[in-house]
Amino acid sequence: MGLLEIKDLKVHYPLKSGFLSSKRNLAAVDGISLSLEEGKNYGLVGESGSGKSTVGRAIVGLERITAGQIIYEGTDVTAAIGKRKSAHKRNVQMIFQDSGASLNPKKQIGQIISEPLHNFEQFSQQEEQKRVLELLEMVGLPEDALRKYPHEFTGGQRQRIALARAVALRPKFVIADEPVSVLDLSVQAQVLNYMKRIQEQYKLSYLFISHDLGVVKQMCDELAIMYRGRFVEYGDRQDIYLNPQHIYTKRLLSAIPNLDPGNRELHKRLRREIESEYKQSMESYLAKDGRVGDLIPLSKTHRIAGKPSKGER
Amino acid sequence: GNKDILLETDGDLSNSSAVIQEFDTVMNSDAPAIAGGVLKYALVAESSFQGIFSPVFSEDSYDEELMGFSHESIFSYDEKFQLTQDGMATFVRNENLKTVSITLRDNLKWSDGAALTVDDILYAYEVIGHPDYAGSLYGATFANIVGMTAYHEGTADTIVGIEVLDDTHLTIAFEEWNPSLMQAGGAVWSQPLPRHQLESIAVSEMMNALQLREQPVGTGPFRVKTIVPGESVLFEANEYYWKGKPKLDNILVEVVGAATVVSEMEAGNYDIAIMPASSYERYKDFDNITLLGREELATTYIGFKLGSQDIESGNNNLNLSSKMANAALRQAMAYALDNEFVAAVLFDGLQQPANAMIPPAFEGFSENESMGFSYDPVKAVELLDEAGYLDKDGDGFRETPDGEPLKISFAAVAGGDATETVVAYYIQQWQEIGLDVSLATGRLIEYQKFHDMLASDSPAIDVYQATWKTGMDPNPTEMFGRSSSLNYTRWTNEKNDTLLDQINAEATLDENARMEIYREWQALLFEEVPVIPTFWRTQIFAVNNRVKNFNIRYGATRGWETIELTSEDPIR
Amino acid sequence: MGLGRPLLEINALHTAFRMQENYYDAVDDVSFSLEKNEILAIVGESGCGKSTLATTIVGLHNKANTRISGEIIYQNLNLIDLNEALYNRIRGNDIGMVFQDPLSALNPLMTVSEQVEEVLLYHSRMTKEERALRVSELLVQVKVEDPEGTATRYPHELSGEARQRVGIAIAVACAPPIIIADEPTTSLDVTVQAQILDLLSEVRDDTGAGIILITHDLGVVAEIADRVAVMYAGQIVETAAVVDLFTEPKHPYTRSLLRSMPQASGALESDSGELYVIQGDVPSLQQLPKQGCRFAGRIPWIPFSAHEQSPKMHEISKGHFVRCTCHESFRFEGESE
Amino acid sequence: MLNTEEEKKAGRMEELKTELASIAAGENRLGHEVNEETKIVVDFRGMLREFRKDKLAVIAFGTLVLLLFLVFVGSLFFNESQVLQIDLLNRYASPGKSHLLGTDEAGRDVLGQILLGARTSIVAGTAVTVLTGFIGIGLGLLSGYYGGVLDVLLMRFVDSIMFLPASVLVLVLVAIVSEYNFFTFILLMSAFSWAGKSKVFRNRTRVEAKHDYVRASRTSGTNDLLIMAREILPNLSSLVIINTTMSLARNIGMEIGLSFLGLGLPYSMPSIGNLLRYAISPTVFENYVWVWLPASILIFAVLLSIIYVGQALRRAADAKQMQG
Amino acid sequence: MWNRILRRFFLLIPQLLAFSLLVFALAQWMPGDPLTGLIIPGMDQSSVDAIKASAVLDNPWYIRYLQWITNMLSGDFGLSYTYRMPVEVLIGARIGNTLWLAGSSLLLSYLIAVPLGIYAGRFNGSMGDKIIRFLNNISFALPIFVVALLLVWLFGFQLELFPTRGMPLLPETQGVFATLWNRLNHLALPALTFALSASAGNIQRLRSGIIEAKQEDYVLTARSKGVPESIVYRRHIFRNASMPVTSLLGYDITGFIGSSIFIEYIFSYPGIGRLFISSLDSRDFSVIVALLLIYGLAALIGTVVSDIILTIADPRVRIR
Ligand SMILES: Nc1ncnc2c1ncn2[C@@H]1O[C@H](COP(=O)(O)OP(=O)(O)OP(=O)(O)O)[C@@H](O)[C@H]1O
Ligand SMILES: Nc1ncnc2c1ncn2[C@@H]1O[C@H](COP(=O)(O)OP(=O)(O)OP(=O)(O)O)[C@@H](O)[C@H]1O
Ligand SMILES: [Mg+2]
Ligand SMILES: [Mg+2]
Ligand code: NI
Repeated sequence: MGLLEIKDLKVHYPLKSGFLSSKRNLAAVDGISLSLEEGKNYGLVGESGSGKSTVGRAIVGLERITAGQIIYEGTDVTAAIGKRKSAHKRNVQMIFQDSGASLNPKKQIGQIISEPLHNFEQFSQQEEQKRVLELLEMVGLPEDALRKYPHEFTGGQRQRIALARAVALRPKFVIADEPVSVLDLSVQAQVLNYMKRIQEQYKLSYLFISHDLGVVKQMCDELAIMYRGRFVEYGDRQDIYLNPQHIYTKRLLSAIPNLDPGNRELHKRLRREIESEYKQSMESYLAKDGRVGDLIPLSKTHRIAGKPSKGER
Repeated sequence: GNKDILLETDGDLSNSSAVIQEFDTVMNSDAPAIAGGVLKYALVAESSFQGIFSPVFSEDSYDEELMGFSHESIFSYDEKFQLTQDGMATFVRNENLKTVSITLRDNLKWSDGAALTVDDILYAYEVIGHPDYAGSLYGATFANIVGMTAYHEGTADTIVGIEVLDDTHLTIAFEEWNPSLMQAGGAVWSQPLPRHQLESIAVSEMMNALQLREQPVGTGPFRVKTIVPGESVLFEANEYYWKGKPKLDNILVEVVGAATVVSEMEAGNYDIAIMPASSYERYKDFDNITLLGREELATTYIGFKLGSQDIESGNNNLNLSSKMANAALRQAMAYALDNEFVAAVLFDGLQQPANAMIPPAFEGFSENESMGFSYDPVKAVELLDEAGYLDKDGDGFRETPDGEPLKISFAAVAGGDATETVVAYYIQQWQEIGLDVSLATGRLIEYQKFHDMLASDSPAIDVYQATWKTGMDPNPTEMFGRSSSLNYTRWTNEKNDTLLDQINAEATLDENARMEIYREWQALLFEEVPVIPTFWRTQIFAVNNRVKNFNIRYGATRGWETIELTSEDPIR
Repeated sequence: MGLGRPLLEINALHTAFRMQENYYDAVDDVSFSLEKNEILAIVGESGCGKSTLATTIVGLHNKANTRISGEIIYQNLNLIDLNEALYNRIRGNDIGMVFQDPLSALNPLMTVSEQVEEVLLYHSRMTKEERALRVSELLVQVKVEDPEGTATRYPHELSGEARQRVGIAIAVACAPPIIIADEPTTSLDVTVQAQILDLLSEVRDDTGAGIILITHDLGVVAEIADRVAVMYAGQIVETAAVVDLFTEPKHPYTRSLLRSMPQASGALESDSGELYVIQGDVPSLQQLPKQGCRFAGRIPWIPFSAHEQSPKMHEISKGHFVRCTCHESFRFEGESE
Repeated sequence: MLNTEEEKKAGRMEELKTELASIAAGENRLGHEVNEETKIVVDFRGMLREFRKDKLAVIAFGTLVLLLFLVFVGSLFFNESQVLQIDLLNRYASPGKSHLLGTDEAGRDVLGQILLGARTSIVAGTAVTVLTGFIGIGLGLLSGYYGGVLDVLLMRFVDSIMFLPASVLVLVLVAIVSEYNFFTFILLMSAFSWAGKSKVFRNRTRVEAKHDYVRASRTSGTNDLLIMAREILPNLSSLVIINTTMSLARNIGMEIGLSFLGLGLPYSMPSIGNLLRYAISPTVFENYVWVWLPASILIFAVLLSIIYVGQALRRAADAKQMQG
Repeated sequence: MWNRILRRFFLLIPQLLAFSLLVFALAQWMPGDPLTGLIIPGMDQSSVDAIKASAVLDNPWYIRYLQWITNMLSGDFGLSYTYRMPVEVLIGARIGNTLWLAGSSLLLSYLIAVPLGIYAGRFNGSMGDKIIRFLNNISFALPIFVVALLLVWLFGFQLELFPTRGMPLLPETQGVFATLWNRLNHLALPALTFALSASAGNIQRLRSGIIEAKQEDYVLTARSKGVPESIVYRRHIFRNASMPVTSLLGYDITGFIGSSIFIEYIFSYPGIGRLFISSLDSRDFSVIVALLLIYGLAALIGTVVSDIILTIADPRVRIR
């Protein structure tokens, strides 16, 4: 039993339909289940538009859930998820992709970080101030940042501020939606380091959403590969990186550039092979309606969708 | 020529000894005329004209101005507005039989080419007398025709008093013989109605009929060619005109606001316009135009709403408890107005303060120095104080003798010459004697609306300013008769009834006797003050110097058909 | 073209933008050359002047508020001195350009075929039919799905991948000897990125064009480039053949970059500890030090004397150039000699 | 008279922009979310700083303040009945000692009419701006923030108002309203122009609400109204300022326009529109310049400086554009 | 595309319905009753009764609405109270003039706005741009009637170039050319008035559209293709920048309605705007109602036209 249990979550968006044509839905998330335990990090990988962010947003209650359940510490919070203040809300926080957009440009850093404290805690002025400074220090920002506005910081610093806000309430769970994808390499490393440190300090878990497999590998214990709103493969790091089973996963991994220019040709050939296999056999991994099948366990940690790969063990 | 004598002050009030100035009534030129041409006539008005081209139905003075081009009376008349024998028709009066026999000239034609016969004259009577007739002409004068009442009430199909002898001869028999029968525009109806055009239309529909608006058929020198209702009319020469085809090809009439007409005349955009007196200073010296002037057959007055019309009987009922019922109040309001000052300052003396209702063009009818109100605020205040109109609550305005607040609503037609200023000034002067007068509806009222409000005795109006156009017959019965719907004041009075009867009686055929009765009647008005006569006006015509043969003399026998132009474009 | 002369040679190029009455060099003393049939990668972090360099070569800067000096030699011509009309003959015909965001780089009101055709319109004498033929050829060449359908579509109807392929089709329409691709894959998924990179190298193989590939992703460099130039704060700090750079990076900046990169491929460390972080921030254009080594501030533990006064490029082995002398004494903190 | 039209156009433009943006975003398979749309951040204080640098803007602002001071203080020296006092001996008196700016057709003091009239126009224009601002911005925020059925319904309603020929309807309403006074007048003038505004703000709010800082606030447990007021509205502040200044200019103009047509406030009140109507007469236009020219100049100067201030604010906002 | 256009037309139906209901409601609210105009003061009681009996006033509102709307649809707008004639005749005599005015005004306003807007956008920051913007601000700040008065004074009375009022009826004898000349001559000042004050908005929109479009990536793409600068402007920048202006074209029609009232009033131009004002003055409600319907229809058509133009011009909207 995990800390946070997601059961058959579906999020459908209504599509604007043409004149006289029937109403259609876009299944951004189409039935996924996840069980998240305390202290572990999870990764959510997939191509653009596969529904990763939607999953994250649904969990923190930012999307209307079409079907499915979200169970927090054994209680079903699906209905209450839109509510403003609940234990779930308090303990599940989120970091967004673009720090430029996720920090209100019209507010000072102090105000931004203290916002959740304001809403959930009955702190006095001093207590709040103290906590904010503590948080700032934790993400390595000087005290005078308090009175500054977001645009006075660089991207990396802003993302750290966002991190500070997310952990202000000492949540058990932080959903990080591509927290470093717009950052430069060197800055990205810095933010990732802070995230790790904070995790150790607060004993929290991340759900790390990314399309950068390198970053996910760096950060996560278990990861899910998403395709068209469904999971195609689920496993721990070992399973996914060293023993990928689903052709989609394999293709994804093979597409990652290799930092070894000497073996470039080899890598390329390998990739070509997988690509052609993908073209041939991807169909067969899917149900008739093009939907990804349900996850089938391969091992204790490893699960794959639909047809098991040919080398079934 | 015939010169009218008018007063003009030189603007200096202390020296109110009037400078006498004469206006020409005829304009002529020796320059050779061009063939045909288009004359541009500015119809000076703030609102649009209504556009009913039929003397039988029209109620709008602008329409009358327009019908001057397209409709001609079958009779001509002289300077004293007495009918003469050189029009389309001649007439013979038989005092004994109380009949008038009318003879049309031969071969007269309507403007559409159809023959004009006495039947069309009969038709006019039939329509006016018809029970469904929606115009405002039917009244005592028409009822005076033998058999008319029966016809009007629907008990007879024909008017027995009118007898058609043949196409050109007709005789009308009257119940009473009265002086109006000799008066132009008087009791003998002089405008035929084209039966061939209107016969198919029910009388009740006729007033709204498009025929009268878009393709009116008339007897005048010009006929309507195109029309934008309310805005402009293009006339063309009527080749069937009895005196022969007019010299001009077209006359274009457009509505021009009083504010712009001066500049338009200066710029030579129009040939003829009746100018606003209030800006005389501006245009009197333009050298591309000639100014002609004549006394208008109208009196501006202030009327008091004193009662209402009973819809059933059509009789006017005096309401003795109405707001304005107290004659002292009315007199005070009259004495509060300084019309002499207004005339001098605002109208350059082109309007003269009126001391009676009959305009001075009718010589001898209102020459009585003792009559008329002159500015006397002290007297006004005295009158009010005596009558018990006192300011008891100290708000600066007087209350009624019963202590009720007295709020008087004053209404006036929008668009006259400097009306806004005059009205505002009147209100100010009344306020100075402590009367709380304000503008009914908050602003000046558009012509049609104004007349409807008066006709329906709208409670929004207590006092109003209007103009009485006498026409060529000064007979006031229509304005003041007990049963006249046009008696907007709804004032009735026994003595008035008697006097009006006398005016309409045979006995007054003698001119001196008539004048005497008129004077007596006007003296009654002065006492009772149902109305305060305010101004007699002078009509100033500005005429571009390219116009030849223009003539505004009353009783002139030559009209629009003789006018010519001396150049293609107006002189700037 | 003289024998041995490179396809494109850039010498001491400066591009300065005017900001509040002052000019600031966004590209500062950049020199490199591009050979035929070569993919030269230019890497660097955001804001280091990569795009400015690219647009300078193509001559897209507004003369009113930029100042350009130096040489861009192509076919014995210094492009900087060309007037607009002449430059227009070069652009599209001799230099093709691929942009980063394929959506905004395509005119939303024109169909794909119109936009591809436009290049041909100004650089060839083809008839209308020939051009139409060439457009469909090109679309096949860049491997868009359903080339005929795509031709009549508008950009917003295409997937990101197809858009970028169209962008490449525009760039290669006249088979230019030089192609400049400014981060052509940054906005795409990795799987798509791999294919676009494949397409680019195919284009190179087919036409023998020299490609300048601008990117901030060292992975991409390793995948495709022949030679690399690393840029930092408007300057090139290191150039080398791609293998040399990855095996023997010299400049402290290059080394730091490589070190701070989380790797997806390769072994799984049991507990992937902390990543390397370069201290401090990239200075903004207006804050750039006028003198001295621009990277000095970010490796403060290296003595000031290790840097050059005005850093020059030094050839340390054949074809391997490094700016400044600090690389000689550079060690990571805590790293033993 | 064109104020509703301009508001409409602004509303439609915004709507179009969002539509196009959503088309781009809907099909956009870029790695990033909808909040890719470049976010223009305007720091209000920075804007002020920028504004202060703009010489023209400072002059315009100074002029505006001066004119307002003149109008409001100047009008204290006059009262209505005194200004409307008719003096036939002084008709069209040229400017002089007793009447600083001369008199009109009825000898009424022009200066007093201008000051009182301008005061009325400015007060009415401001009242309308404030009223439509509250309604338009409020509804826009609600609609854009909540979206869904509320949004659909509200926007349908707004659409159906925007389709109306507002200027004509206002004239008709002015003519038939029985109780015609300052308040009904303001209500009527406001009746339609809030719609375009709410459209502008609805679309901007929608863009703004898609930004992650709003989501962040929601995950931080801040309530919706607070998010609208404290998070979104400040981010629209420059738009509010610019939109409001432009509306203000148009509303003042509209009040004058109505009284010019003789459909403005009741007759007994001095009004600029009435003075300007005299100028229809070429005679007055040319010979009695003082009747209409000072009034025109005053109102022109007021409107022009409002417009300049508005534009300078917009420029300042643009200059301070920063990628968040 | 057709889908969208069709849908737009379907949308028109409820809009028209709603608008007609609104006008009907206003018509009910207006003082007087549907008989105004039919009953003439001084008419005797029996005929009044007869008329009243013929028009059933006691029906529920929807029946009356149906009756009313069928009348309106069949072109029977009732009788004018001022003129005592069918409203459609009154309007018919004037609407041509207003259409001429609308056509020439809108045309002129685009003739002014497009080149100036393009110039100011292309050379933004130049002296010419500054001048254009300055003039633009002036035209924003000057109420339309002041513009009209100034034009009348300058062109009408100082330079005496154009007539300042009306639209005279000309005898046919003068020929087609003279008739047309007469028309254009009298249209000049009114149309210029509208154009001067309406083009300001379009100039500004076009200018900022161009400045915005100039910075778009696809312009860089076009330049990198070697497309000559003038063509870059024509094909890429201008087309994109004109999108807002084109798509708001219909709103210019609505804008024209408002302005035309002032213009026709000042220039005594015999169109429906002047009729509208004089009807408001005289509270001639049957005319007002008819004109409201016409104006509403024009405004609706304006928005439909806008949407259709946009649909045709912009593939992003066309193809969803
Ligand atoms: N508010 C919305 N309305 C309609 N569709 C939406 C909405 N948000 C997302 N979508 C669609 O849902 C699908 C999944 O979107 P989501 O943002 O979850 O993908 P993602 O995996 O996070 O992609 P990315 O890597 O680009 O962030 C996409 O096709 C997207 O277009
Ligand atoms: N038109 C311009 N005016 C002023 N400064 C500019 C302009 N274009 C770019 N800059 C500045 O020049 C520097 C280099 O920008 P450039 O776009 O070339 O960087 P880049 O390496 O391409 O970055 P990225 O990876 O973000 O695309 C940046 O600091 C940028 O702010
Ligand atoms: Mg996402
Ligand atoms: Mg770049
Ligand atoms: Ni160095």
